[in-house]
Amino acid sequence: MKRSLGLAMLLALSLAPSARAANEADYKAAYAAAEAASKEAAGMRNQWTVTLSALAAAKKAADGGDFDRAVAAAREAEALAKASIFQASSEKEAWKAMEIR
Amino acid sequence: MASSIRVRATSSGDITEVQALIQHPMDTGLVKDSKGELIPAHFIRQLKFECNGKDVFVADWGTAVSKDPYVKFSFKGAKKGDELKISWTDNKGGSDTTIAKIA
Amino acid sequence: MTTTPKPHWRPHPTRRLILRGAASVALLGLGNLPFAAAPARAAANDKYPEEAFRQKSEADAIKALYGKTAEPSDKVKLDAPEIAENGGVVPISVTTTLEKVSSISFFVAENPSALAASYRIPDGTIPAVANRLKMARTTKLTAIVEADGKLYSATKEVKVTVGGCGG
Amino acid sequence: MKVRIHLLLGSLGAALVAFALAAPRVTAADKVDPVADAKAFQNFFFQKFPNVKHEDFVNGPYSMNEDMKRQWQEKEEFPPYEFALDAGKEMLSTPFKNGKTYADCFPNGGIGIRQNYPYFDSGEGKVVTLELALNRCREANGEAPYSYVKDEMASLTAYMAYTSRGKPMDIKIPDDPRALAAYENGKRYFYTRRGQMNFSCASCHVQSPGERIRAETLAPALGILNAMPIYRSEWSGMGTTSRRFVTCNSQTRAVPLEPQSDEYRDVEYFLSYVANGLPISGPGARP
Repeated sequence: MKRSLGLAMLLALSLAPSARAANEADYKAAYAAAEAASKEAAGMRNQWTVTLSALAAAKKAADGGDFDRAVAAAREAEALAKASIFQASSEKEAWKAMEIR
Repeated sequence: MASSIRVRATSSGDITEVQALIQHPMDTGLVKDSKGELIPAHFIRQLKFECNGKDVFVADWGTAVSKDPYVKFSFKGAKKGDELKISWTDNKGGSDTTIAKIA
Repeated sequence: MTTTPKPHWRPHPTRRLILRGAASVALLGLGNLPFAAAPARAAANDKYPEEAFRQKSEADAIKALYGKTAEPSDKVKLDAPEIAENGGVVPISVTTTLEKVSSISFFVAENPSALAASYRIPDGTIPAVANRLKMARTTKLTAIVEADGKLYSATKEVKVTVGGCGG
Repeated sequence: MKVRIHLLLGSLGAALVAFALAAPRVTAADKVDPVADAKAFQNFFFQKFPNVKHEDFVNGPYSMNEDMKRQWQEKEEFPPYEFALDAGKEMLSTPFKNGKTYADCFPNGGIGIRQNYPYFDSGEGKVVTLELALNRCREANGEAPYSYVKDEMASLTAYMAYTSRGKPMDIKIPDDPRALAAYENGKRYFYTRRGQMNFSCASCHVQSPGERIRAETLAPALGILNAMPIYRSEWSGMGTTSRRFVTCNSQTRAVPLEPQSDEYRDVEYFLSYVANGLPISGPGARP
């Protein structure tokens, strides 16, 4: 139970809305961070489908010029990617608890 | 090409039990394919079973019949060795027919 | 004559032989079709109930198909699963002890068009049918039997939902 | 619908906690012992479902739910995989362009051998599954490989499974550290949580077999691959083991790996090994 609490907190923390309207530079930064985290998750062979859809949503929003939504989506993608990284590393040992012996 | 109709007719006493499985997509016309376009309706409208020159069973089907449709029924008045003729037509003018001996 | 269900994992030699026999005979039969086109006469009176299949609601479909209303009867035994294994393939069968049956039809109330299938039962054919139908969502399923000019019905609810945990 | 899913996740979460506490003490030195694993694995299911006959576990959800078993046996009289069986039989004997056939790549012409797959190939040092061996045979004879998740591969494996029906699963782990490692890697994959749903294969198929996940009844993990390939009404078509692994991943919102990647080959190796002795019942028909 402790582990999934960690995941939930991580997700909530990163979704805090930013105050002023976002511009393209903010989007580019947020997207780059999200993409890096997503690549790391893929490297651990534990990517989540929702991370990819959030990244796609961010790009789509940015193409449409709506940088507020684009930054929010990119931040969500980053949080999801980080959660999947957290999951992969904690599961390295945690799986043994469920093993039938 | 093997027939699209698989049939098994077994008779015991005066009753012949018939089971048929037909290879057909039975598309409703309401489903989208992976590219998002509607797959046009393509379904069997009528399936007929004849034995000794007489219709023994006629099915009128809509789009709610499952893919690769299956049907089972029984009828009297036939015996081992008689021939059962099965034929279907679909809404695109497609059709198939086959004849099976009652086992 | 109900077949006792054989334990699944043992191979079914008899079923394979019968099937293979039927299949090979089927191919054989194709060759010597006595007449090319089905006789027009036979096709004439097999009018496909176009209008009935187009109706959306069950009541309209019954009216279009039979032109009268049905009354529930316990002589019509409708067998359908309580929860459908899958909405695309729902095994349904009906049997009846009524006499002089001329037609059996299935109506799926919640489907885009209610009439699913209609069977003509010439005399000499046992009034019973088993088939597999599609159901869009949890729905009332009605089987109607036309016996001696009157309509008798049986209704059952079938729960239908998707499977899996998310995706 | 949304509420029900959360309810479901909640109940599964609670079940996980209960299980984690009840799990016997973790033994100190984790020496890999497949024989003991298989015994423990089978006993877990035999004790959890005492009135399910041992060989019935290979019938997946139908061993868990009477109403669905009745629906299934009705369908088995004229199963929807009939066409795949006939197509597979024809394909198995149809020669390649170079005149050879599958019989030249497989012992006994590919008939009645499914129970020995997957096997550990000491030359390659990796697990080789039936689907992989079929495609390698095609490529060795100048033919294009089949997709792992489409009908041709499913038809071929369906017919080969049918010729082995009833034979007990017979997977071997040679005395080779790489084989033990592959087995262990498969076991780890089976118990590792993934996807946003945070489920492992075990979350559904060990802790909740027989329970419902919306319309479907979950199959027990014991013998879960014995019925492969399966005709699924949900796909209204045949599905290979690869297709099942890929779709299970996306169900938990994990991005699937490439079919026949090492993890999938190893988890198939693990799941088949622990089902040794249970009969092959493929091809199967499932919801």
